[in-house]
Amino acid sequence: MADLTLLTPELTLVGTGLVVLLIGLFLNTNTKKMLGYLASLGVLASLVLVIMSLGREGMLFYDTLSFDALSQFFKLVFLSVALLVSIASIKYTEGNSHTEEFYSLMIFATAGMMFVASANDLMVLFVAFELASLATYALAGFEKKNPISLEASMKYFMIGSLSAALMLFGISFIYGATGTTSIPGVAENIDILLGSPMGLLSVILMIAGLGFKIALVPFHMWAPDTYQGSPSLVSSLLAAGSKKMGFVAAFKVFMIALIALQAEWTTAFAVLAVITMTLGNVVALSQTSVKRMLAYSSVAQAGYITMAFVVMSKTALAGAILYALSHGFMKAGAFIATAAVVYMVLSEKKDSETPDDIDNFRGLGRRMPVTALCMTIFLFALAGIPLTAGYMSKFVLFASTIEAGLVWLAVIAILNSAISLFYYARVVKYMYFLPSDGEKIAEPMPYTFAMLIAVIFVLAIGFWSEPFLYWAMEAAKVLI
Amino acid sequence: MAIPILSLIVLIPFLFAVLTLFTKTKEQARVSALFSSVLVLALSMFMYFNFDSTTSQMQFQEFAQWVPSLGINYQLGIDGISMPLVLLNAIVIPFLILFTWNDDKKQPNRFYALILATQGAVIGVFVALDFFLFYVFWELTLVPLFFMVSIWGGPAKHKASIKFFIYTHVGSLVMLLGIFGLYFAAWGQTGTPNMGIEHLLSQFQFIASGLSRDLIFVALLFGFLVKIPAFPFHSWLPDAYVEAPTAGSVLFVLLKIGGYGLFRVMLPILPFTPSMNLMIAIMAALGAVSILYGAFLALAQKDLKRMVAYSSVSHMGYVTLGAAGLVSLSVSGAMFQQFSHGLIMSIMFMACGVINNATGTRIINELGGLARKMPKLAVIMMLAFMASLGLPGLTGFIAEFLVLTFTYINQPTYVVIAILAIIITAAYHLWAMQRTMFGVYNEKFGALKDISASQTFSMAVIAILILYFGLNPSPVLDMMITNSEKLVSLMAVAGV
Amino acid sequence: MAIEDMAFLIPVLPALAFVLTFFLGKKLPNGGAIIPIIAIFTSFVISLMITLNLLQNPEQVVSQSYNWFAILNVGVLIDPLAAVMLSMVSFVSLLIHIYAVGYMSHDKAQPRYFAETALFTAAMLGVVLSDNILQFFICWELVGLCSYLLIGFWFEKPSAASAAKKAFLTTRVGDVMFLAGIILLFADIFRIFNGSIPEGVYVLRFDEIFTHIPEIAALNTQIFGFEVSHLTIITLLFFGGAVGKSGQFPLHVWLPDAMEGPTTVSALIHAATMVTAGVYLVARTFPMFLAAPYSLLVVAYLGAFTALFAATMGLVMNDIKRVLAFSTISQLGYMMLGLGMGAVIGVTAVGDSLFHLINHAFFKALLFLCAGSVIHAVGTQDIRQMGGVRKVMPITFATMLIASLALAGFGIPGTSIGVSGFFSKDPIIEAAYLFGESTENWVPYLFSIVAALLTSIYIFRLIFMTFTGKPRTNYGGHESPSVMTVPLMILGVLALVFGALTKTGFGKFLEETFANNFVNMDIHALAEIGKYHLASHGAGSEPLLILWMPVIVAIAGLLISYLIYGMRIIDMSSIVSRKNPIYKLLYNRYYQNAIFTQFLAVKVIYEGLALAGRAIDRGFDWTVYLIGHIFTEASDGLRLLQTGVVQNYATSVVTGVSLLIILVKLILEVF
Amino acid sequence: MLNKHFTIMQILTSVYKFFRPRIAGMIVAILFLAIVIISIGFTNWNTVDQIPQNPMDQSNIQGIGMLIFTEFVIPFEILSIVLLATLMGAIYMAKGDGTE
Amino acid sequence: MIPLFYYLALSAIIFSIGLFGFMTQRSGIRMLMCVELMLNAANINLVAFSSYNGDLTGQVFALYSIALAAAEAAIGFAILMSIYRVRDMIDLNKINVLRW
Repeated sequence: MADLTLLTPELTLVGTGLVVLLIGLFLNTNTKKMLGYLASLGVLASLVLVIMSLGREGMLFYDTLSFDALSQFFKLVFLSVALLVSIASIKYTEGNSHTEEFYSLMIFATAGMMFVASANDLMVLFVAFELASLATYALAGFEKKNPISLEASMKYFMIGSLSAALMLFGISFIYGATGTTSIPGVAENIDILLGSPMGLLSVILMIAGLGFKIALVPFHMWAPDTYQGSPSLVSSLLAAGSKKMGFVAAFKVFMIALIALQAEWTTAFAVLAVITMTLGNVVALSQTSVKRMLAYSSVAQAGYITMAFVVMSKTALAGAILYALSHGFMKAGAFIATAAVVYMVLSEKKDSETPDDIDNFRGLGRRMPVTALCMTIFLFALAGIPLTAGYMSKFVLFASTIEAGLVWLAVIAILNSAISLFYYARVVKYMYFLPSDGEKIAEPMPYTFAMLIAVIFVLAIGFWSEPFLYWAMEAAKVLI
Repeated sequence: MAIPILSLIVLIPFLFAVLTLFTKTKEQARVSALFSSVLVLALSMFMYFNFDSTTSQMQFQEFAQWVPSLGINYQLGIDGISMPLVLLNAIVIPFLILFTWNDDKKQPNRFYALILATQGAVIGVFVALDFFLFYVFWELTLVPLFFMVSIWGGPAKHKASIKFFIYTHVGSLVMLLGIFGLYFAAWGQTGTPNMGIEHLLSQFQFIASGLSRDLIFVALLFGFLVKIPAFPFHSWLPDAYVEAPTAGSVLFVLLKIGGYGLFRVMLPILPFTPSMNLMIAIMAALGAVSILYGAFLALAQKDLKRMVAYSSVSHMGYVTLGAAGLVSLSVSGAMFQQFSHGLIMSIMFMACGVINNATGTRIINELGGLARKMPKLAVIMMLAFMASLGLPGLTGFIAEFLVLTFTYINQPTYVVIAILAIIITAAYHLWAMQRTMFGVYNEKFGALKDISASQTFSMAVIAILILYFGLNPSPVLDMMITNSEKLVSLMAVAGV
Repeated sequence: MAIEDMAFLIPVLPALAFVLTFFLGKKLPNGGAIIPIIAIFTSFVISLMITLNLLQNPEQVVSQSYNWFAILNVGVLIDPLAAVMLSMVSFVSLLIHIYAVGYMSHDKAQPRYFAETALFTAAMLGVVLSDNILQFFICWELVGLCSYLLIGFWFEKPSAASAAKKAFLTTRVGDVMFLAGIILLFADIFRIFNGSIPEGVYVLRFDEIFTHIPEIAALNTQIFGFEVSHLTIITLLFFGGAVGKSGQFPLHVWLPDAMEGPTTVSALIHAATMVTAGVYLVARTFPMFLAAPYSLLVVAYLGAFTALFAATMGLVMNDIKRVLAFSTISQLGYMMLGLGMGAVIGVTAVGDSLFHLINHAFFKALLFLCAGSVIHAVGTQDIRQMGGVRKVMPITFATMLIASLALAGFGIPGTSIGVSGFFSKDPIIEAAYLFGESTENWVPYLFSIVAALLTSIYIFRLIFMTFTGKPRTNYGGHESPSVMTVPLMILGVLALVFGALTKTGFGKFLEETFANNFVNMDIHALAEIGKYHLASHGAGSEPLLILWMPVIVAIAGLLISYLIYGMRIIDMSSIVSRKNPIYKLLYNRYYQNAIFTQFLAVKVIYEGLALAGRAIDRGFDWTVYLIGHIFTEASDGLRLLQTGVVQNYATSVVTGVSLLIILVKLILEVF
Repeated sequence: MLNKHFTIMQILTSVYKFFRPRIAGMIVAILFLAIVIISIGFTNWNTVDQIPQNPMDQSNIQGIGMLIFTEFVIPFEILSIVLLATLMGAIYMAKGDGTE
Repeated sequence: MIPLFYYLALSAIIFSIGLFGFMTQRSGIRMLMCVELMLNAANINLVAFSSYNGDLTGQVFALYSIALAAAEAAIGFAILMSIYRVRDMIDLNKINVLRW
């Protein structure tokens, strides 16, 4: 049995979740604020442990968990997002008597994502996947008196269970054909799938199951509704965190287990990537809800990352992995900024139906200067303006398509990237160029703090990309 | 060189941009901005006087590893192609800040910060020797200008700024594809990644596939042509130039990165492009058509600023045409045209701004007789107009003469087209002059005041530079010639 | 020799004067007129000294060259041709500056006026002493700029602003041709040097160009199926420039309008100096013309035609300055004709033409200054409103009469008696006769002799209508101050005697230019290349009638004028009416305005091309927006897919799975 | 017994009425089914010849138990968290607010 | 002995029925039932394969999957309850405030 210390980040996290839950029982509504700090500290501790474990490798529990550069990198993504969200949530959950539920659900969801990142067995993968899903179903409906939040939760749940069923169905076929659920084991016993139509079927079923999390068109339809309807911070977790879980699962399932069926899934992903980025970007153009716009943008970004499955080179994977990290920070940041705006709107007008409408962003540059500046950086990063994380990862990812000679794919991606600039710039326009009669607002500290952390990382990845790129490359080496 | 002077020149504007952003009053903002720009001017003058214009080598080089795993380095250097353009920026920006000294702009701290940021980014493009860095600065130029147009622009600013932003972004992205192609092709050949511009350009000829070479060339060319802009990719320009505030228009004018790309990137790889002759013909044709087309369009405009914007299209045609001339002096002429155009158009846009502020209109027909009330402006504007229409003794003529004469040697047909445009060019300038400055004074404007001392000073200095470099172009032309001879000698190596 | 080293000062001094006057003029009396006057006076002295030196030592041509940039140079070349011009330009300019002190004394913008005229003088002197064609062109353009500024001096008058623009634009057409010629010339020499021009060789220097004439002449291009020598193309393009600047048909349209400027400007720029720059250009590059087939013939025909054409319009003008303007065009036509006659008399033509140029400068400047004096006093330019001015302005009348006689060319052939115009115009007409004799082509001669008749008629019409008879309107005239009349008298003397004094020396002196000075070339060999057959004998040996013919027509013209306008014996009212188509044609100046301005400029260029261009540009713009529109429309459409009903989402998922399977299967099967 | 209205026609009609608004779902589901069936049918499943019929060990409980606590202990542990999270989530969602 | 195909076909059919129901039913409860159908179809597969492969992994998986299905149902019902509390109905096709 190898080094159990590798598991400490997960254990710390789950422990934090339990502690938060327990302590919460003994606190009244006013003192529950400390749970937020506690949870943040726990996530931070876990994050530090993961960073310390970078570079270590190992297999645990009969090879059902593997710890390698890929898993650690993605854990980093999940924990960073969780950290941002938990910090920002300190404000969001203020005065709520269910703070402990919120935090422990969030932490368990994050733990689920981390287990997915380490999964080396389809069973682990599926169960952990479900953990992340089930915890977030409740989170999405956290505002249980808000019909919109409930609707978001319901849609998320319905499509989520359908996808789970599809994935389980797919896993059952893979298991049937290979006789094992171990991911490397599947790769070794792939013969039957390779020679039969079942191969394609199971590939597509797995794509459908994972594509739900990734929000690939046409499995994306829940995403805009849920991202729009859920509390912004939960959207942040979904878009920035659980989407990446879909990617890491997909990396494992396709690039390790089903690598022999490369022809099938490359083709499928090529089609999906093109449709996804195009539809996401095009539909985002006409959105007036910023969260919904970010949701579609997130769909589009998923399309970009999916290109890595088409290109299938080390650079492409490194680019995709780096993109996952960057997107985590950018999207989380953007949603947190939106959350700040929503908070502002709701504190002015209690019963606002569309607090995230783009009209509420008018004059934000004056009303909430820090939020607006951070939002601008996130949006430009999402658009791929240089010296941001978004540019750096787009640079590597798009470059890899050219490297592989897939000029058509690069052209489509580039054109999409150009379109996307339109809707990002539109928000910037609202924030800075359109007047508003609102007053200047004291910006809520936790939101601002979380955004600033995200900004620092967005810029750091853009400026000082080497270490991030190095780890992304290391992670990519695990797959190829 | 112990002092990293190029880094300073690039970073000082950015640093001061941040600093300026946090100033509270207009006074602080403008002083901070002026200080920064004067510092940059001093540094670039220092660099200029230590510059060896007899060599085409990169000078003041700086090197630091940045992202080694992708071969991306922080690599700066300057040579005869970039020096004049850096100088142009360094010279005009302080006077631009002086020009806006007494303007009542809202949010002056942001305004000056954006000016400085643009300066830093543009200079960065000129001195970057790494494609990654080059592209970073290239894109960074967009952002401050986008804000500039959107916040302080004219009535249609939102449409114009978004259009400009996205249009040129598309061009840049296509260029980026070309860079990727070049990068990976070179990576494949040498086995190590390297984003160095010179390295990649020298590897271009070894790319085995002719189609790849053509595609890379076309992608890069497209990016640059959009930015120059050459016909038919010019339609972002009039709106952006017109809607921008005066300072923004001037910054646009100083944005000579498209033409710079032609010399830095396109010409060295041109001889190794399989369909070289076609490419040359395309460049020459687009250049010549831009000249003629821009001139006709300028003639048709009713808005003074729009006319100047189209005249800019026309003038930038000389850059493309001269680059396609492939004679060292035609290429130098094209480079000189960039320099000259920057100076001339700065004054032109400043004059447009002054007129607009004073009278509240830019419609040419509504103006008239301004020379009586604004004699100083009239004199400076006359000089700028004359320089713009290519009057000898001013910079515009030197550039146009070199381009036309030496391009004729290789591309006679296109030069004939361009020559026809000269008359039209004269026509719209003179006609506009007649209708704005001359004729009966439109009394509804009341008692106009002439331009202020700071405006006069800044415009006059640039005007004097136009005259000086028109009479004595050697200080900047010599280094251009040195470099263009090297560029052209590449053609000879390739057996062209 | 020291004086040669000061040659560069000739244009530099007035240029400095320009700067000083421009900035300091306001603080000095008379708009700082004294600065340019001193500067030009110094220039004149230097020019004169150099000229005198050249007269004694014809081989001491001033030739200095300095590198400007790249392979271009700036330099000074003063050979006899340039020396004569320099002296004349600086002298006339000096006089007119002095005159202007009086003439402009009421104008508030005096400093600007003197600054601009100083700049003009500098530029004009620069044209003259250029040693290379590019510098020539540069100064040539600056001259045009000054002309533009000065025509538009009273810029608040819309007509002046418009005339200035028209002048600049029209000459610009010629300038572009000139520039094209330079470019072609350069390209050819570049080709001759095989693309590598040796260090220190300035290919645009006149001597360098002339050295390569045979090689350039050997280059041919097919144009419309004809083999045309490059030299012909180049020289014709140069001539195009000259046509623009010197107001030859069809680019003469700007010159009459240019009279919107102050009269002193008309005298200086549009009579004496700038308009002759075209003639000077052809004279300067005469060896090239001589070696270029057909070029000289074109020059000759166009010159002769212009001489006649302009004279016809001069007949009917009522504006005193316009009459003189058409007269100038007509006389410039003579000069061109004179140069064109090089086809038969070789390099002598340069002497003839330049002689007329100098004389014309004197008497035409005088005419304008007198006219200015009259306008200054009378306050109108319309000769129909004048009459009887002689009585109030005797000095002006006397000098103007002298100038008119000089213009008409009175004198006695075979003797030294005659006004200056006589000695210079007659040789040209005689050369035209010689041309007719040797080529059986009498058109130039015919035109020139008819033009001479018309010249006499219109100038005396002017004299009679202005100075004789009774005042037709109420004007309170007075003689001009002495600062104005003294220059008139100086010019009057020169107009009277200059021709007689220099008629033999002048031609010889100028022939030195090409004979043995800065470039040694064989005129006959050049003419051989140009396929011109030079006459074996010079002019002067024609039949007596031919010798007398110009004088006879001049006298005839005087008589006709006198009968009509002096005695009013013949009633003109039936002719001078709008119903007479010929009169109407002439009065409307052959409808040039309609053709050039209304039709060509407004309809074709502006409305036709420019506005059409704008429509096309809208098309480009529209395309850009269309692309954006397609996306937003698509966005509006595609977002409707998102119905909000969760069952539909499920359907989409399952459909997606099924279709994806089928699609991937198909793709894998097909590829 | 046999209602005369209850004919084959009527059965078909009611079936039609049931499916008409669901025709799209029907088609998609059948398409999916067809694909799955075809895929299953065209696959040569690598199966043991006979299901192990060991009379001594009819029960596989022990094997399953062994697996759960050896190889698949991690999913089991994660499942515990899942159940905890679900419990918490479900209770939170389902619980009415005490104040109401 | 029953061929494997029969099990698989049964599971496919059940799964498709689940899909069909899921796509066409309006009531949230019924949709949850359809999800159960699908999950159990997959369980049939797992167990069948497990038996035919002579390997217990599938059965373990099926056990876990049953547990997960229960958890899912719990969460699902909790969400539906909340919806019912807020909107007084669980016709999910009428809940489409979030769209476009």
